[in-house]
Amino acid sequence: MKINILFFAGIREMFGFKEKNIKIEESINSPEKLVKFLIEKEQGSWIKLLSSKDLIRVAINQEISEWSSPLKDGDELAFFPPITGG
Amino acid sequence: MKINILFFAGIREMFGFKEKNIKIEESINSPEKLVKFLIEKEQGSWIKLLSSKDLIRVAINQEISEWSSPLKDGDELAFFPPITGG
Amino acid sequence: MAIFIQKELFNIEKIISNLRADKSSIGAVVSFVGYVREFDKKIAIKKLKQMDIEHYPGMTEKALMKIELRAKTRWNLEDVFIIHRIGKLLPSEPIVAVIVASQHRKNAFQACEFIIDYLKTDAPFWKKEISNKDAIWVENKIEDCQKKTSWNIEND
Amino acid sequence: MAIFIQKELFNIEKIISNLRADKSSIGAVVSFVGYVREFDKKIAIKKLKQMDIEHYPGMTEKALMKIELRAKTRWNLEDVFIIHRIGKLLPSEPIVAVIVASQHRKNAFQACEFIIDYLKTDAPFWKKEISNKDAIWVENKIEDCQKKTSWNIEND
Repeated sequence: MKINILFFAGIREMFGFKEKNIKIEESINSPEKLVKFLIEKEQGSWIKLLSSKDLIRVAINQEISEWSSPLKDGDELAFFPPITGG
Repeated sequence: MKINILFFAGIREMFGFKEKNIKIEESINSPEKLVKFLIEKEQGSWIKLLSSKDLIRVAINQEISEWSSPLKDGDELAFFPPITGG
Repeated sequence: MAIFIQKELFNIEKIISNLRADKSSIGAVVSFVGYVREFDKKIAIKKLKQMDIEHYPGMTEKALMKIELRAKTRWNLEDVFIIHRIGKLLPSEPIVAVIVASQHRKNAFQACEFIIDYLKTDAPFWKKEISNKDAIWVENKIEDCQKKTSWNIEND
Repeated sequence: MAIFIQKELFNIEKIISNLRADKSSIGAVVSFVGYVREFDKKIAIKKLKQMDIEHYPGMTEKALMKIELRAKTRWNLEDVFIIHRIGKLLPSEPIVAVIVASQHRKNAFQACEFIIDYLKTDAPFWKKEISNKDAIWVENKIEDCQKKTSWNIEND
């Protein structure tokens, strides 16, 4: 299935890019599983992302979600630090 | 002693004027005594003023006061309805 | 800190700009503006044509300064600005503005509400509503006294 | 009801005028404006040169609309207007404005504070402070989460 991954603020800077489109197996059906899969495949910033899991927010289709929330084909997945607007 | 009396809003309209300067004896030393003295002397609106005593605010030298508060030479005494600004 | 009693209309944006000039420590500005409403909710057939506002010159300024001072004693504020119109006002025109600047927003919100609550009961202004039916002095609202009392401050 | 995410500065007076056009039932307007502060209180030697604001297009609008809707469900409001700037901001420039119009002031005060409290924790904006010393992403404040929680509403 296709997933569009977005990064914002400090996370974006850590990765060095703001968007990544990937194709994955149907079994990789949560943000946590996806990040673990990418750690095996690419290492790099994905390791840091998972190690700061508690500090990082996850959104699926522009709604705040959990690391264990279900992920399906065509979803937009975003990682970002806590919100500091206003 | 000299007292300058001011009237505002509905009270001013009831009296038909907004200011009255009077000279009174030293013994007439509270708003209530003053109004009772003026009822005897002039009657008219003073009777109405005293009969709605609980609804009417008294200020002496621009500070909210009581009907029994002390009155002294040169004071500015004001009668007005409850405040409705803002 | 400034108090204006005036016939003229006012511009909130300009007031805030003036108040913020040379004060880089201001992080939050909370403003309240009250307006003349055209219709009385209870009597829909009654349409307001004009509102006359009378005040007690001298006492008004003193009362407002006392309210400002109370707010500044209670909350950490950068600046306070009160403006109240007098004379003949038309429907939908602004009557009053209370603008409070502070470093952090909570203080500004609380102080702004406190000031308008106290202004409604302690500053000597009176409104007369001239409608298509009659011309009457507005009566004070019990809820306004309750709002003031809810701040739990003794009258001094 | 309107939400604006923009680079440009804004004018509170104009926003209020637009919001009030053809709404004669509005008796009260409460506005909050938040500004970029030049100095960090804790580190006085650090002087801010610029603030960059990033956001998540699409999600931002959704989050703000959800906050507005919650406020409108909870209080009787005439209108709500939220404006948030993005991009490069200079010290003392405005960042955000929340403007709430209602018939009576208490609703407007509460809803305005509610909206800014929720915006601070739920709308995806991030601030980066560029000072004479460094460039760092602002960390979120525990007190902002507490303010939001104090409204006693479950996240939905």
